[in-house]
Amino acid sequence: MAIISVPAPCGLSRTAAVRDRRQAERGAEVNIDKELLRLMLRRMWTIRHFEVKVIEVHSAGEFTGGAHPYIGEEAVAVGVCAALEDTDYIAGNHRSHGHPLAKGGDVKGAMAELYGRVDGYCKGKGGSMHLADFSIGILGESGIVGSSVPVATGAALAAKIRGDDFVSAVFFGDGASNQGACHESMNLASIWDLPVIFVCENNQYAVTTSYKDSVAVEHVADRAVAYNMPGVSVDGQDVIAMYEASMEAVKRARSGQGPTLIEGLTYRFDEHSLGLGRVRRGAYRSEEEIEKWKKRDPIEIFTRRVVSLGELSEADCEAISEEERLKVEEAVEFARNSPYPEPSELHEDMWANPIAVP
Amino acid sequence: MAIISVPAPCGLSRTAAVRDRRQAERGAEVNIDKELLRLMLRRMWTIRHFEVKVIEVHSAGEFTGGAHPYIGEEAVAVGVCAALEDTDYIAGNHRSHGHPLAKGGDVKGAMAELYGRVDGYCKGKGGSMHLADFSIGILGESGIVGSSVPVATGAALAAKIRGDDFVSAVFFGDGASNQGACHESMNLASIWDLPVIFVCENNQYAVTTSYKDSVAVEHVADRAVAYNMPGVSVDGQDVIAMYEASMEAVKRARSGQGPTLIEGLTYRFDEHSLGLGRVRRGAYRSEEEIEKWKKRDPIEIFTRRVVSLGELSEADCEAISEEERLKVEEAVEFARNSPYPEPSELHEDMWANPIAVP
Amino acid sequence: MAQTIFGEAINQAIIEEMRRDESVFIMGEDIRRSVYGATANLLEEFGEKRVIDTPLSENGFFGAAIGASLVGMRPIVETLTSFMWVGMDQLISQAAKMRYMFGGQARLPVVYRATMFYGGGSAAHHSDRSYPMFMNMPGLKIIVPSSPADVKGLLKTAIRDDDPCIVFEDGTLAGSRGEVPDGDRLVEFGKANVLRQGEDCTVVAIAGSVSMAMNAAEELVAEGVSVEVIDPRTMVPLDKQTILDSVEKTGRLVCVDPAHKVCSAASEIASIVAQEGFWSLQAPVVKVASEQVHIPYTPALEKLVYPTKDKIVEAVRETLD
Amino acid sequence: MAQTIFGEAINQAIIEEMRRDESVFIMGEDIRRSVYGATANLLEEFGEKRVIDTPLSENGFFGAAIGASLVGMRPIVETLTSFMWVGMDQLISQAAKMRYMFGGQARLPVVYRATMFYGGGSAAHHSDRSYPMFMNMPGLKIIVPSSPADVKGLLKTAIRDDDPCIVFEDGTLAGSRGEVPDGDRLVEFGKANVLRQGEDCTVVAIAGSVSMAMNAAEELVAEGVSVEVIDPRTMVPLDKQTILDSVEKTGRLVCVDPAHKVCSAASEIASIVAQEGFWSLQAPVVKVASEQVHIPYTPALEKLVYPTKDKIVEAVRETLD
Ligand SMILES: Cc1ncc(C[n+]2csc(CCOP(=O)(O)OP(=O)(O)O)c2C)c(N)n1
Ligand SMILES: Cc1ncc(C[n+]2csc(CCOP(=O)(O)OP(=O)(O)O)c2C)c(N)n1
Ligand SMILES: [Mg+2]
Ligand SMILES: [Mg+2]
Repeated sequence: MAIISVPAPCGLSRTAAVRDRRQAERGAEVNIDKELLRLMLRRMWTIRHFEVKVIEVHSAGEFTGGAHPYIGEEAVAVGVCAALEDTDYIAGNHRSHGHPLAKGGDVKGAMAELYGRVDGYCKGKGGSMHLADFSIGILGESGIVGSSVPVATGAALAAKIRGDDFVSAVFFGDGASNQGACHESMNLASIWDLPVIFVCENNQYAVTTSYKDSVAVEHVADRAVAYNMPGVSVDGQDVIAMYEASMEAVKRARSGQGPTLIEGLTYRFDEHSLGLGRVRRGAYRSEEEIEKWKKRDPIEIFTRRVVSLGELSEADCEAISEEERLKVEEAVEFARNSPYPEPSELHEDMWANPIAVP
Repeated sequence: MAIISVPAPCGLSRTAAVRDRRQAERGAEVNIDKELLRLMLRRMWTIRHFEVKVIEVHSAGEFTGGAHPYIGEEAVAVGVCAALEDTDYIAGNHRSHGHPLAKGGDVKGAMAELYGRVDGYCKGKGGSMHLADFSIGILGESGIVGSSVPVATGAALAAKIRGDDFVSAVFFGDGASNQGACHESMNLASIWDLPVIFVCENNQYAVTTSYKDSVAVEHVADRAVAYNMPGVSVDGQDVIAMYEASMEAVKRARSGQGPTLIEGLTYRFDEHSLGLGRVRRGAYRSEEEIEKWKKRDPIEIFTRRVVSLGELSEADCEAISEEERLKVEEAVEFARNSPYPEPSELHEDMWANPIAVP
Repeated sequence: MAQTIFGEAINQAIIEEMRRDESVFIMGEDIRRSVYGATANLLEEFGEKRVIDTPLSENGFFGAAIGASLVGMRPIVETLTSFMWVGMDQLISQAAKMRYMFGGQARLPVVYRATMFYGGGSAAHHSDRSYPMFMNMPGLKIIVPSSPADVKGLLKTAIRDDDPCIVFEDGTLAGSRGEVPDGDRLVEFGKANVLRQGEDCTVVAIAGSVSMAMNAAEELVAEGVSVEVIDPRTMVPLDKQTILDSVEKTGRLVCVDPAHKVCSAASEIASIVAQEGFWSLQAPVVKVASEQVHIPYTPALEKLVYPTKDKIVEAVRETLD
Repeated sequence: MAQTIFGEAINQAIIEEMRRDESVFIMGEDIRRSVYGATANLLEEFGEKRVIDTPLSENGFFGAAIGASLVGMRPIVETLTSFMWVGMDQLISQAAKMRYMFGGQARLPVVYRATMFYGGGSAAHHSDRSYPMFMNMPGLKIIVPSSPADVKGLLKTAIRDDDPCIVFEDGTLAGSRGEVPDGDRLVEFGKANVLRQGEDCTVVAIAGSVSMAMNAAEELVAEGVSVEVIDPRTMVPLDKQTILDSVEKTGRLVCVDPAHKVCSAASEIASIVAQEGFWSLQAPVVKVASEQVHIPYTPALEKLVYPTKDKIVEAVRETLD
């Protein structure tokens, strides 16, 4: 049992929803199992080390294709997925490594997929933007912005029809929130009381475009009123806050009360992407802004807190990081040694009930 | 100068916005030029007689194709268009006769179009759902629900870029409000402060589907907050109220303050459509509900009011109705006598800069 | 065997499959009250959970069907071809691509029933015959039935198939009648139907144009011309062998297609035969497809757009010149 | 004449046309900072009103461009082919159909610049080469340039054209160089470019496959085979006469198309020649188009999908067997 206090997020003015949430957090007691705290830290480190490594090997030319680093945003996916079971579903977007790893996806399979090898999640056919592992509810990342939101909504519809008690969560960006797909899905989920959690990762930019120039409201969560569902803006650098908001949403969802929109206020520490789209750095974000946000590293914030509360020792935390670092190193070795698919594989996996190749 | 009092609308609970507006109306003095009052009445009658005639000749088999009567909803389009200039633009939807006639479209051209004749607005190529008269700012009706909303938004974008002072208004239904196109357009219009008026004709049903089962919020106007623009629910049976709300929106738009969402609470007195889609009547709306709403005939409400205020005489009003009835009769004669297009017309009008027919 | 109307055959297929398999459900606009005619009596028998009226949000509910299919349901979605543009992203980016890009993990047993309104004054916005566009995109099975028996049997097969299928239901056939075999009869995908044997010319016709081709063949008998009429029934998979075999016999090919002529299904079939059946051909292949214009509202022009019996007769004659 | 990179040629065309005509403006995602490279220096010269960064709302801003074009502006929209699915309804229901269904009242001088990413590991969601699907729909002019000079001249023509145009910019050419004539030079729509004269076989190639066809032709010289290479440059309008004339001379046709093979542009061209040029043909028409699968991410498989010089050489040999 720990009392968690949260430093004020920087750079974002706050809506009533954020204020309420943050008041609730300040001084409130938090019951989080030590094992879960460890797991959250572990997964944040998995993602961090994974992404650092990906940047390294990508710039060394070990594979091509786009990749969108999740560094700085780890608390969002990890907080949400910590509130989910293996039998729950997630779907994601182009910033695609954090979500599956947060859901417990295998690191080797993920890395091998980026390398385009047969041992990848998708046998090398999907690549960075299309990681998926259906066996643990990872319904897949999507390169088309906003496009997986209806899909996740549909998984929740199945739960409703069959009376199953799984929920589904979908990750999308501040930019994506302007897609019609989001509007339609939130309305559907609300009128049908579907067990779906809409997780907007508001990292404040869509490539180079500030959300202030593209989203008409101050917070994406403000849009929840348009669908008559709860909307909450959460400090996305605080994995505990993300977890708690998600637990509330999951409870609502599982008990048939319908969807929730959670906005995680966060920041990407790196550039929009590797490879795809030659994004010129600099002009659209100030160095100060970047530095200010880098001081709010979600892993550091969490570590400082759990250590100062005596929940985990510093050594514990370092060990976890090191274990995950090694796991990522092994994954790279695994990926490098995994073979490319055979040419005969080209037309495989097109159909569940195959037809002759035209 | 007349004091206009408005009977309470039935069947719809009201948001704060509606209440405010209705308070403003109750006992408030209204300055409306007598000529404009006459024009509003005239245009409501044009539409009414047009639609009654269309039902008659359509069921007599004089032309085929779908047609969606606007009877009962006349005050919405007429109130909005009374606030517009000829140089302003409108775009509409499948319920497509009321909007152009309210904007001052030629009755003969409209009727001839329904008859598929060369003297129709679109030379018979468009038909009922695609009436358009660019010469007076009628940018066209659209059969695909929600599809003209981005288009009207784009006309407003041109005004903004060029510094022109025209505005554009777009009509869409409660059903259409669930289309992504509406979401995207409203957000665009808001962030760019475009001079566009989003007019939702909430007649409470999309074909047989109640808006209560398909729109997550109580009023479509409640969605305006999601785009940081004013949203107002107006008694759509009251042409004066629609006019006033529109005038406010037009003023905002012309002065560069951006878009407004106006929801006209209304009801269609007839079935969804003639022809297209064999809609089984009855089950989805009760007879009581229909009767209750028919008592709120926008033309009757208006006539009673202006007569009792002494603005127009009963004889004036009857004369206007009769004139419009005759105009519609003439239009039918005109349409019947207009020729069908020649076969050689088939490939004409495809291109502004023609190419060889493939 | 019973004489059945096309629309009723669709209704029967849905009811039989919903009875057979609890994971089948149906969604669409105003289907509970069967506004477009094919979903009568479903609500009464299967209830609100399995017969879902949707808001006007095609992209949203097309995608919701995909998501439901991924986790074990078998959704049927009712729509019109012309509303598919609005939901195109879900059809292409998700339904068509998902299985392959996830390395075969996804199973998407989802069926889109897309009615093609045309020919009755429904004008440019409501007259799309868009199957050729979907044929260009891998990953979707494309069904184009031409009779009550076929629409029933093929729709049933589509519902049981584990891949995304679009069943293009030709609206001009909605009221047509035909024998429908009793019982649980499936029609296999990828098996063309040779409706009429002939020696002089092969006519491949699709959906609503099949009966025109049959009438044309009938008319040509008087001229001593014997026409073989083939209905591919499914465009993906396409039974090209039956077509090639027929052309080998007749040496002549007319491709009839209600879709716009450029990059049409007729173009595809013509190109296959020009490559793989070239040495059988004794005359130019003739396409009879819709004029490359939008569908005009006025009946005076609309009737000029589509294939007709007369155009087919003319085309066959052309191959025999 | 200057050696110019494909992407720069696009940039030049935009700048020249924006200078020439105040009603030209450009909108798209992250164009102010020229994320995709073709919109550099526009913001600085033309300002925020004419260089508009849009939210991620393709259907919304594709449509806004249409609305602006209706009232006298000449919008250029930057996007990727793969994002067009999201905005498909505006492209089809409005841009393509509006003028005809309004009886010729609408003028829609709007240009969509759609980059086709493919060939570099961009996977199934970012590798669409969708022009054949748009060819099926009347009302859109379809431009597929294969060189810096053509992309500049055709884009300029598109901007001045009063109809909706989609310029499919082949991403595999982004870094390619070529001579671009100085000055205000337009390239006319509907005029194929005969890049190389030949006697034995006609190869029609599109966009990124044109240089492969040229290389194939070069290689075949050694075998004594003389290949004529034709780049249609615009698919709508299509200069079919140049193709037919060529086939009349060579008697053989290979159609090369980076798009998926079924209902491809290659299919269309093959079908035209099978009908109108049949008597010229001395051998089967051969299509060399992309395999009918989604684009796999892994380079091991991706490279198998597209046309290559070797496949073209093989195809030409096949026609000569
Ligand atoms: C429909 C669509 N439009 C455009 C793109 C190109 N694109 C990829 S990511 C991106 C920005 C997305 O921003 P956001 O949703 O905020 O996510 P973030 O990258 O910030 O995590 C864009 C414009 C795309 N992939 N899909
Ligand atoms: C995208 C699309 N989906 C479905 C339809 C079929 N349809 C035509 S009108 C209509 C109902 C529209 O309801 P609403 O927007 O409320 O307008 P109303 O008819 O009530 O005026 C439907 C479902 C269509 N035309 N377009
Ligand atoms: Mg973002
Ligand atoms: Mg309605």
